[in-house]
Amino acid sequence: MSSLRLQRLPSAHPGIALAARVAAIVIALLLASIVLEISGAAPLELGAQVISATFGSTYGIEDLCLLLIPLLLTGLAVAVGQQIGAWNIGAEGQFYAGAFSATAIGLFVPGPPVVILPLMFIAGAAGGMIWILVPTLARAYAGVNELITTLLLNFVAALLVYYVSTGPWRDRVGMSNSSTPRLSAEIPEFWGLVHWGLPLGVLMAVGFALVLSYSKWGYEVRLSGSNPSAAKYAGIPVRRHIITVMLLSGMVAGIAGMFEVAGTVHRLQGGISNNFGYLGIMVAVLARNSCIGVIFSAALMALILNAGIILQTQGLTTSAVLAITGLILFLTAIGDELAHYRITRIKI
Amino acid sequence: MDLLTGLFSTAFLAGGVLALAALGEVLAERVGVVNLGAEGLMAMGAITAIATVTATPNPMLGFIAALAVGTLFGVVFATATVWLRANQVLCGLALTLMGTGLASTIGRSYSGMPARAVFAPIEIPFLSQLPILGKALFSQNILVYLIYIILPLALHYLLFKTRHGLNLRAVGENPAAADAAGIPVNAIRFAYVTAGSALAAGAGAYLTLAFVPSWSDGVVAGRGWIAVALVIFAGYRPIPAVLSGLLFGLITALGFVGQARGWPVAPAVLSMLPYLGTIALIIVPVLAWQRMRRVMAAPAALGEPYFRDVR
Amino acid sequence: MNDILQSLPPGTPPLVQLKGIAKYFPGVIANQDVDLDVRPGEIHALLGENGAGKSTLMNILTGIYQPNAGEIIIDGYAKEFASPLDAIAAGIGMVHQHFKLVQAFTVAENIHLGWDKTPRRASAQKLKARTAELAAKFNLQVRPDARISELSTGEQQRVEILRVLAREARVLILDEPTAVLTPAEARELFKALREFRNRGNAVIFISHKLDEVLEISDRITILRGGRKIATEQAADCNPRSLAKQMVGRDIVLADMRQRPAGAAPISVEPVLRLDAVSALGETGLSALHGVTLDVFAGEIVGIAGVAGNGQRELSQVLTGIRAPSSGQILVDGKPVTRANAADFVEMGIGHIPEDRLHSGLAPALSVTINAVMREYKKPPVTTAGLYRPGAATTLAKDIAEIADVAVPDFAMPIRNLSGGNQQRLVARREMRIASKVLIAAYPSRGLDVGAINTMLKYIVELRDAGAGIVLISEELEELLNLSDRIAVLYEGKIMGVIDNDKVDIDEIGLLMGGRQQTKEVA
Amino acid sequence: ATLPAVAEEDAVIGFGHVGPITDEGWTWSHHQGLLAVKEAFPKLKKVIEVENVPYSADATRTYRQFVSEGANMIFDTSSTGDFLHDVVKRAPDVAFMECNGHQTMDNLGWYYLAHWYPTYVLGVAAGHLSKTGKLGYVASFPVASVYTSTNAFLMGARTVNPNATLQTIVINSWFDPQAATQAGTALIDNGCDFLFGIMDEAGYLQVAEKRGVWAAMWNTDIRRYGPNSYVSSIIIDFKDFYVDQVKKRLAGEWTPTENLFGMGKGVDRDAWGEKVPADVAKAADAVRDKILGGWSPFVGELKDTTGTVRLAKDQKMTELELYNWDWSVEGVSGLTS
Ligand SMILES: Nc1ncnc2c1ncn2[C@@H]1O[C@H](COP(=O)(O)OP(=O)(O)OP(=O)(O)O)[C@@H](O)[C@H]1O
Ligand SMILES: Nc1ncnc2c1ncn2[C@@H]1O[C@H](COP(=O)(O)OP(=O)(O)OP(=O)(O)O)[C@@H](O)[C@H]1O
Ligand SMILES: [Mg+2]
Ligand SMILES: [Mg+2]
Repeated sequence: MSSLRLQRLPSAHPGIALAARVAAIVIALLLASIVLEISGAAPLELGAQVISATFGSTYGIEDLCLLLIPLLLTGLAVAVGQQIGAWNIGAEGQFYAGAFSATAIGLFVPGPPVVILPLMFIAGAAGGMIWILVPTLARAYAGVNELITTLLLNFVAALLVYYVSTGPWRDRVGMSNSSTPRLSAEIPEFWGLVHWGLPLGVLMAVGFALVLSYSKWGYEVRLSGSNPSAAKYAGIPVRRHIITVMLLSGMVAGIAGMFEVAGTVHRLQGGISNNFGYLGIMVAVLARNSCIGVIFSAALMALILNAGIILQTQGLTTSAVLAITGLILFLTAIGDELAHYRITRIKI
Repeated sequence: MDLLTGLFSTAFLAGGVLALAALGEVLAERVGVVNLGAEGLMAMGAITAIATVTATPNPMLGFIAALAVGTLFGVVFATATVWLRANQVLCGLALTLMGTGLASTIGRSYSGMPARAVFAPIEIPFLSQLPILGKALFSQNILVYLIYIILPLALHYLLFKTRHGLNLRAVGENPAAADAAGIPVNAIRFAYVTAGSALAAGAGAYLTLAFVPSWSDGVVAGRGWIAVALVIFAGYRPIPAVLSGLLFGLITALGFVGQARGWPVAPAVLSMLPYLGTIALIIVPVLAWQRMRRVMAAPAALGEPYFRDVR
Repeated sequence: MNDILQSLPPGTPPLVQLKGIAKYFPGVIANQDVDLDVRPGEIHALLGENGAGKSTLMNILTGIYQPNAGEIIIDGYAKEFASPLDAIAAGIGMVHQHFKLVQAFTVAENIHLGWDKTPRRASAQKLKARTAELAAKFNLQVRPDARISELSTGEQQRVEILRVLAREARVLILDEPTAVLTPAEARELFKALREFRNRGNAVIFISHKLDEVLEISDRITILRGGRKIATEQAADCNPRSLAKQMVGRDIVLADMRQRPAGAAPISVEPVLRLDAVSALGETGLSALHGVTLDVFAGEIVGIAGVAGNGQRELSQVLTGIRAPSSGQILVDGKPVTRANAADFVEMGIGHIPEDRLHSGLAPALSVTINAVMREYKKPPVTTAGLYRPGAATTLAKDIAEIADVAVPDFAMPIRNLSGGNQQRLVARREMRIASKVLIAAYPSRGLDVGAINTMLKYIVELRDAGAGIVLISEELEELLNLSDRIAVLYEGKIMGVIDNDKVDIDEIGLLMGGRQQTKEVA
Repeated sequence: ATLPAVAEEDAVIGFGHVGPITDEGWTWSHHQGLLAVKEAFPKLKKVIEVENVPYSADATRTYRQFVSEGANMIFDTSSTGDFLHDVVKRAPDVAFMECNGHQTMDNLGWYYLAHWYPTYVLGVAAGHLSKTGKLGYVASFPVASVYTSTNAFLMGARTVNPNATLQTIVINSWFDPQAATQAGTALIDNGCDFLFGIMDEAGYLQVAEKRGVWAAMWNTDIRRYGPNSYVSSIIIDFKDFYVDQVKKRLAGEWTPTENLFGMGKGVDRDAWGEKVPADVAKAADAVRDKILGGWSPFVGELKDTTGTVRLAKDQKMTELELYNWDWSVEGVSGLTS
């Protein structure tokens, strides 16, 4: 006699993991389709529309790439923090801070773009680091949970950016709606509207992945993140690594903000983060904190978000699109876990 | 109304949203599950309450209906995270999207109507005559009493003074140990995550039945996230959770009072006050007293799914 | 056979019967075709090498694991244990090898966890009083309102035992309970176990201490490689025969004190010296008071004492993990200032920590990462600033091989290895770098006879090669067998240092209990 | 430049909104305009409507999608600035109209409403109704429309009660009913007995009703939230404008224009609240009639909050100056600190 049993493997087979993810998305879309069908929309047509609008036009692919840049970087920021076990929920705030500091340079430092852009980059990176500094020190020296401090600072950053862009830095010439004047230094574009932030972002993700797997420092960070007591036992300066890694995490999010303001939006304004910081959490979780994986999960997220926008122009409400996005992610989470199981045949 | 009374009375009213949602989150996190879906649950609760009182103008019914819908969503979330052990962070964020999206989809037919029934204030004799707090706390609606007095005391008792509370805290601290001691880990997680979700939805109902008595798209406006943050601030304890909701409400109200009184501080800075204040209040005590680190510590197994077969 | 067993009416079914149990983990057969019967009124020992599948089998019996095949029969009725709750309801209680305690809770709270006798209204006061009562009843010393995280491993185990005894199970499973008990405590425990058995209950006893097993048990079942080898009457066995059945070949126990020719002599100057060192413990209270201790090259200094008397802090101070609050550490006569654990490693000081899972390993990380923890900075693992995962795995394979640990996959989390195998890996890893001094805290804890023998042999070899060894242990026999000198630690103070050839067991016992040394021993 | 005519059955018209069409306010009003367009041109191939277009690069994505869908004319009902202009530049054969915009291009015009006139009328009513002379204002951000609105309101009130003051609370959000409610409460606690604001929801009206003070609103008639407190609203109406614009586009006559609707032509006060005394309504309406007759109240001398004269005596503010007002008149507090 034999029977079947489920067995959980410590890590999912990549093929099965991919299949589970695809299945989750298909099921979610199927569920959504049923609801749409009932409410009188034509889901198949909508689907075809999304695909043709995304991949059938330069616009679609441009949009995808432009969405990918910030998602990739905020996802990377969260994933980097996770290497040492820190939850950087504050990528949103660091994104703002990076955009803010880069804008300060762009608005007030005169000079040619070749000088200004690197300065803006440094300022953006520094802005992100400054924004995570207090949570970092509080975590490293007092063990204060970084989740709450980074989260709360998001709101502060958003208010700060709203304040300067409707107040002291507002555009007095163009009189545009609550934003700063247009920045003259722009990250050059290499294809349509897609700017050099994309290859740079990918490069950063690859760089982090390499450093983490192929350096002493990466080894120490992994050990510190997994078991701080063991790291202390091994003589690893846990506190120093916590500080470095969290600052790097903030830096990456800050750079995301700089890219957005200097490459895509060109003005500082309230709401510039567009929730990229929070979406970055999902990107990192979907990538299971792998720096390379972030590239792919950010692409998936960009696809979902872009599809959402297309669906809205097809008459689906924002709220319905939001709910469907949630459903997809929810089932993806379940699929990711179920992919760890294997059915084994057992003799009794 | 004098300044302090006004300040406290809005603080109690506004903080109630956070306090109730935070209590729900305390329950979930105490058994080891992070529920980042609070924002979505609150939206669902808010719309359910409005839909219910539109059909039957009875606020209590609206509140109960919201609890029921919260329970339903809680069951879905808990099934995924507890039984299927899917990633809690991802499921929570997804729940927020689903809840918010669904609520505003349903809400389209309820926009632009004032709530047909709301919780009216109940004056408590004698107590409501006390200076400052009397008017602020003891002439409020029944939910305020529930949120600030009954629930925190009851939950505190449950968590820290009973056998059941001991067991459920053990589930959040070390599920393997709890399991070996014969505590049904996943059943307890499931129950409390669901109950916590119900309370979060209840917070939404409070919002539309007692605080801003009408539905509008986006009415929750990020308070779910604050509630999650406050739980950490409160060291995962019910009474501090409620107090921190109140404190947050108070600092927010202070910001508005500051503007109303024309304090020479930029409004943006006053709006930042609650967030900056909370951060300061988290860091300073821990720096001052090492002991606070242990007191504030998160349940050790927070966020980790429990597998029996994996050691 | 004991009286109870004989007095049972014929046909009484075994209390517990396991039939054809199999349990597979990814890549590992932990149990296969295991049959076991445990009768009322017997103490049944379960023996086997590290990784033989003892804990797994017991975890199946307690409902923690689901078997892949086989039956559990209790009192003659087939049962399915879907969860520990079912097993507890069937009267089965277990003290786990990896303690199942809530670190953040107090002893009293842990004792009352998940227990239906716990009063519904359980105030801290009430639980504390009840715990004190239980401790007195079973004669196990515990501090009811101490937090588990503040306790030594030995103290934690006492809590586990007390918890199970209190629960009045009919079948008591003890997975290596005496590994961390003092001899006196072990004696108390045995007394309690015999009484327990005499009331018609059964005990399943897992231990690697063969003498103990022979002393306490009625029957013995031996596992090897997940399969049952034999069940024997204890009266028919002796340590040698048991060891042979476990390992499958004869084990020759070496005499460790003998110094071979050519062994490094004991140095004149100490290589490591603590000079009036005091240190604070985890709770911020003082844990070591003015400890002065010399470690010479080529000698083994034993540290005797009941766990929880400052051993953890002593080993941490000796290895640079914990900074002394006052006093000095001297290595080769030079004071060490502002050093951390990495510097101690540089200086050739290795450390086998007492709680390997908590502080010696990162359980969730791979075997490779854990194995190279001491050498990841050096070639071949890191060359030209580049960490080479391939070289790391090669090194990990080397260490696993000399440690005699079979690892199915070096990328799997190390927590999937059996407790004994983890200990072996840690020990070998540390010995590789301990060219000057090795601090070994309870190194043989949890190891099987064969492994202990090998481990101690390696320690002796290290000594002969000229390293100084600090051996912290509660096993007086082990200390006497190995040490050149024995220091007794009590409440953070060294009560006395005794040369091994002048040892008086009773005196050590008195010192361990806090009595001052009466005469100065040279 | 004009764009070539399009047949009605081939035409695609797009609307992008900042909020949900159910907001009973700003977006709802634009949606009414869309419905009017559909009614006037029943044969249109398609009318695209997207809600909640964020003020971010997502706006660019949305409007680009409109273009991909073949839109001939696009209304951005809440200025998204550059995000829209990026698309405008790359779609030269599509007509764009930006509400609250400031810039015109070959294929981009803008429109907005001169809300300061009815606001001034409401201010007059407030001057009569307020006993304390303390007026409260719930604001989103200190942007031009808020400066204009607060200034016009207080100027109206001061014609009745020269000592009237206006206290503003900025809630730093375009939409947060909870904060608006708290802000309203704080204003009343501080002695204000007439609330006004620029929010899209009824938060502070409900507070006013509860606390028994007056309130005036924006965008639509929402007196049902506070029948006793309701004074009036700034009512906006885009129906005629949208129909006219679409008609021009279809006929090939559309040109990028700048449009500021005056009193009675798209913006007005709502019918007076039930509890507003007849004489107050009459007094305020007298001022309204004057404005309808071409009179402007926005004439110097005007001082700012520091007492500096910003507009010389008898000098008249132009419509564009009013549109872009960025300082507070004496008596308004809370916007510039
Ligand atoms: N068990 C733990 N769990 C989580 N974080 C920890 C843990 N242990 C240490 N940390 C983190 O590491 C930080 C540093 O810890 P600790 O002060 O013990 O390190 P250290 O390297 O010994 O510091 P110092 O160099 O000052 O002695 C802590 O503040 C905390 O954030
Ligand atoms: N959860 C698990 N996942 C994977 N492998 C496991 C797991 N638990 C046990 N194993 C493997 O099963 C085998 C038996 O382990 P078990 O812990 O039962 O041994 P043991 O006889 O108790 O050894 P020891 O004397 O060292 O405690 C080992 O090879 C171990 O690595
Ligand atoms: Mg660009
Ligand atoms: Mg074992």
